[in-house]
Amino acid sequence: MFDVEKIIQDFPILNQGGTSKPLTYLDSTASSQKPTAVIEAMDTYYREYNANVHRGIYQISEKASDAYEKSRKKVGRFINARNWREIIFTRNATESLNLVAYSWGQANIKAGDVIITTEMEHHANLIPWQQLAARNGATVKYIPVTEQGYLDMAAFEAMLSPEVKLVAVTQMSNVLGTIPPIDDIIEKAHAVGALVLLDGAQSVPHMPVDVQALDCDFLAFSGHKMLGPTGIGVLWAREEILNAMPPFMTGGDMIKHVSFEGSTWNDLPWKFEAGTPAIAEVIGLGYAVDYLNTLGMDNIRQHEIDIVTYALDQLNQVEGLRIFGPKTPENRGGSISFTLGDIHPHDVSAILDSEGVAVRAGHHCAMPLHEKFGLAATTRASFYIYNTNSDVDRLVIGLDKCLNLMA
Amino acid sequence: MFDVEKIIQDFPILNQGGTSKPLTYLDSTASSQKPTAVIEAMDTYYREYNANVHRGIYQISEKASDAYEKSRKKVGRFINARNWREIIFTRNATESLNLVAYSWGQANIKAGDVIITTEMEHHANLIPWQQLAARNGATVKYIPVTEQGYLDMAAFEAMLSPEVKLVAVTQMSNVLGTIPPIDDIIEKAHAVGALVLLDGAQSVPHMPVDVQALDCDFLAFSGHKMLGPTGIGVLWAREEILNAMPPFMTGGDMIKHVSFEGSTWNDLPWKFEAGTPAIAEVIGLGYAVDYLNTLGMDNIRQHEIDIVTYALDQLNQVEGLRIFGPKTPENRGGSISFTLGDIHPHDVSAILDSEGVAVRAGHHCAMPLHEKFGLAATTRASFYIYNTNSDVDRLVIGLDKCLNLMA
Amino acid sequence: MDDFYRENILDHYRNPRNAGTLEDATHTHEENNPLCGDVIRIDLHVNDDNVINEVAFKGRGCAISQASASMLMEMIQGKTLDEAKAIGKEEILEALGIEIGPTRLKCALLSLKVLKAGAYGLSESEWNKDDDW
Amino acid sequence: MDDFYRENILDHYRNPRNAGTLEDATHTHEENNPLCGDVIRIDLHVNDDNVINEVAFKGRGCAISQASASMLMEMIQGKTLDEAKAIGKEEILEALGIEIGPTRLKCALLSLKVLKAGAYGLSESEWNKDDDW
Ligand SMILES: Cc1ncc(COP(=O)(O)O)c(C=O)c1O
Ligand SMILES: Cc1ncc(COP(=O)(O)O)c(C=O)c1O
Repeated sequence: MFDVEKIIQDFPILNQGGTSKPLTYLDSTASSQKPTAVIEAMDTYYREYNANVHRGIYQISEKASDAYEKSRKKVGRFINARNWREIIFTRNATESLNLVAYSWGQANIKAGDVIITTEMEHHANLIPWQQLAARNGATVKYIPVTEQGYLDMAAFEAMLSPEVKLVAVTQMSNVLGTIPPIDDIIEKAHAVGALVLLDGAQSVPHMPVDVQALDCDFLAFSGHKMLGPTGIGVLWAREEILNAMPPFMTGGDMIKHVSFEGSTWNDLPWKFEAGTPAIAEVIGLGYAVDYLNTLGMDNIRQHEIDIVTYALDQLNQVEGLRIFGPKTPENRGGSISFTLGDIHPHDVSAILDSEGVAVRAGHHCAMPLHEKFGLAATTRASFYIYNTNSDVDRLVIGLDKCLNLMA
Repeated sequence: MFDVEKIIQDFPILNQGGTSKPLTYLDSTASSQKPTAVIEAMDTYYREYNANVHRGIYQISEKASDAYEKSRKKVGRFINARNWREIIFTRNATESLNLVAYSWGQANIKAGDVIITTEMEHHANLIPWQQLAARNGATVKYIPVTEQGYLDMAAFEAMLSPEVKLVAVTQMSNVLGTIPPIDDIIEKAHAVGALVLLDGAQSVPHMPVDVQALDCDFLAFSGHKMLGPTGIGVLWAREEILNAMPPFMTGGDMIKHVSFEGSTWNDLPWKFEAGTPAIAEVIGLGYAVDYLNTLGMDNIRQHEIDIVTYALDQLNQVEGLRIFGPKTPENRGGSISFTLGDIHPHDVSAILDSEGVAVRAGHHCAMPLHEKFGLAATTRASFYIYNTNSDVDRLVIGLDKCLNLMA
Repeated sequence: MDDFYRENILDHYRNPRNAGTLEDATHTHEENNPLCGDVIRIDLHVNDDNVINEVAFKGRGCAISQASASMLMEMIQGKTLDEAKAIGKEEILEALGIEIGPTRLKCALLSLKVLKAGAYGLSESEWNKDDDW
Repeated sequence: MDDFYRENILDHYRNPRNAGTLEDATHTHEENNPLCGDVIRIDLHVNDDNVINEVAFKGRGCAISQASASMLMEMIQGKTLDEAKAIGKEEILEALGIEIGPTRLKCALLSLKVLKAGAYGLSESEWNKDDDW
């Protein structure tokens, strides 16, 4: 059922490759590769039924509208939304988070309010709240991260008060891999009347996510990290919350009535989708969801636990290598960030690249977390459905070359 | 040089088609079709060098970054920007306009200020200013449209005063086709110290646009209307203006430094591009610009004047057909909106569709303009590089069928 | 074309049944389709036995929206409110007898929306329930 | 790999020339590369004849940024300010002797940026002028 060798066949880049050596792609946390089905779905749209959606009364436009809205339903069912009206298409997780900060935030965050987030957030789930708080006189508090890469839950509990209006937390760290105790966080946040936003940019591609079971209030994620195209992201929120929110961007398609005196807004979800949407990209994302469903999110999660188990074991044997984040595969996703002695991560990454191994080097859009650990940068290897233990082996061989060359 | 039959060969949809009858596509004002070169450029990205941009130190990411930034230069040169830092990638023209309204608008529009726009704007160049004015206590004034579809320039001059901070006007109406006297508008607006924003969603695809010659301050347009993919738009603005503007969305890639206390912003243009951008779409847009350059924008404009001349002539002979907007091809673009007796535009469009002719019916995101003309909807046929006089003939035959069936 | 604009649709469009308004309506509601400007107003008179004994509609719009309103009027007249409430999307589409894409579906169902959301006093999420997925 | 990390780069990286700071600097400036956290500080002493007679740099970062800074120090030492200002991107890349992609280009040119934007007092748009297209 979960046959990695067969999966690899579905990804053109892993077969033909754009590099001089065969590609060991260990940067899916930044962006995943795309299966043929996704690429071809977009191709077919452009070649056969390209047209603007929603307002065209002709065959190809009807077909495009239909495909566009079908994708919305696929995405909605994928995270177990209550209905398709709760799915808003954006450019990326970053826009989803900014949409909440501008629309819900401006309407609901007042002077004296508190927004809680964590020290391990991606900048996308950090700066929008800093900006919102600065605009409205609110305060941002950060749940500390322990040396082992876990959230300090006692500190979180101490922050809770009726002033807390929002808890915005990642469901899986893109640096440490940490999977925080989300159920607990949601329960405690709701107990003081705060809403909970989950940054699902890493969780949704890599593990089963059920918004009804979680009972969260907002979920943001990106298509390009889950086998889908670039240029498409998703915001899910509970229908009542979305209904009460003012629009974010305004323009075509999001209106009921417009006059020189003012305007009224369209129903959900279109109220939040101003202008011509990313039609091909939405259709492509629908096919990505189909592909993930065929594999099964439980199986994907298990595959990643297996490969992370092997990787942690192998990496621990590399001289001078220090891994950040949880050491137990059950508590973490497939992103493994590390340092290799004093060798700068840029050099590690460049040397690995010359061996055909693609990893990421830098602060991974989590500068405050890196500063907390006293680092400017780490090297990050991350795994997905098409990676195997032999990719780990190639990584380790490359790291040995780094040591030989630079030490 | 400009050989329509050869151009048609480059557009898969016009050859294989997704409709039961061969497609006469007369809805390019809503969204253009895409040439093979654009579709294949995105395909190649996904199949050969798909990776996140800007931060990856490995071959495919370097290649993707390079292609992404090369596209920016292509787009910048296409509109004769001063440099590539003036080109900001957004989702669509709508987001470009909202970016200006949120970022520049919040910083510069105060109580008592005036924003001038026109009665013929697309909702995307109307509602953002209404919302901005409502937030900040400013006023929006609308340059009236005459019965013939021209702007009332005397009324515009009467509106000018030192309180006017922005004049936001379309460079080509998507309903009436009107090309307003932009040079005159810019000169008079600048004379009272106002900035000028051009909605180039229709002009940039259809005629030469040179921002330095125009001396405008902002220009917004969409990729999908100019042979490019969905999910990509452009904001151009003068570098000094962009430098002075606060960021719009915040998150990854748009920062210099982030700490728990606050953040500093990246240089232009990245300050305005938060999160993973629409990489494939930006690359596709670059190829669309290449294609347009090969044809030559002057030639494209001339082709459209020719076809509009023929179309106006033929349509005038259809019983009960009333055309809105200028009757002289030199003063208008390729969008022709009309009513056909009392027949509802939806019915016109549906009957034309059954003949393989794709037109648009509705208010074309210009409700106030339609209400001014006492209409709920019009039918719109629009022309682009791949249309010929025989497409006009098929339209006219279809309209005759409408009359037979519905009258 | 001949398929799409079938004779029965054109007939209802040209000669709408129960066109107009009621002076003694017990239920009145109007909705428009923001995407195309179609408007439909429906007046009902429901008697003490909960029977819809008088109906009227007034509207402006395309053949599909007007014909389907006219057909819907014929369907509900003489029915009890409860019987009428059971009429859904499927019955309307069957009466029209043509395949309808997502955009025109809104035209075809506008009169039903007026009836459900307005005259029956159901909230959008209630009458849309079957449409959650 | 052996291509990318050529012996001369590794040599400058392991044994940087003119590492440190100057007590009597006439020009001091520091810049960082926000994308990777590389930092370079350059101190110059320019004498009355406008000759750069002392140079020093201090930094933290990858082999490319540190080696190119070390190479740049060698290039400008003993030159007049005007001569030094003529040194551009091409000279640095030639000294490194490898092909560099757009991301690492920022590392390779960080020291030049410090010099131009800081020590020479040029504004970003001035020293970037050749980079407009
Ligand atoms: C004149 C004009 N402005 C703005 C827009 C909005 O473009 P988009 O929907 O691509 O954001 C359009 C296209 O519909 C248009 O024709
Ligand atoms: C945890 C997390 N949140 C948010 C983002 C932002 O995603 P995007 O760049 O697609 O908006 C990312 C990806 O970089 C991420 O890993």
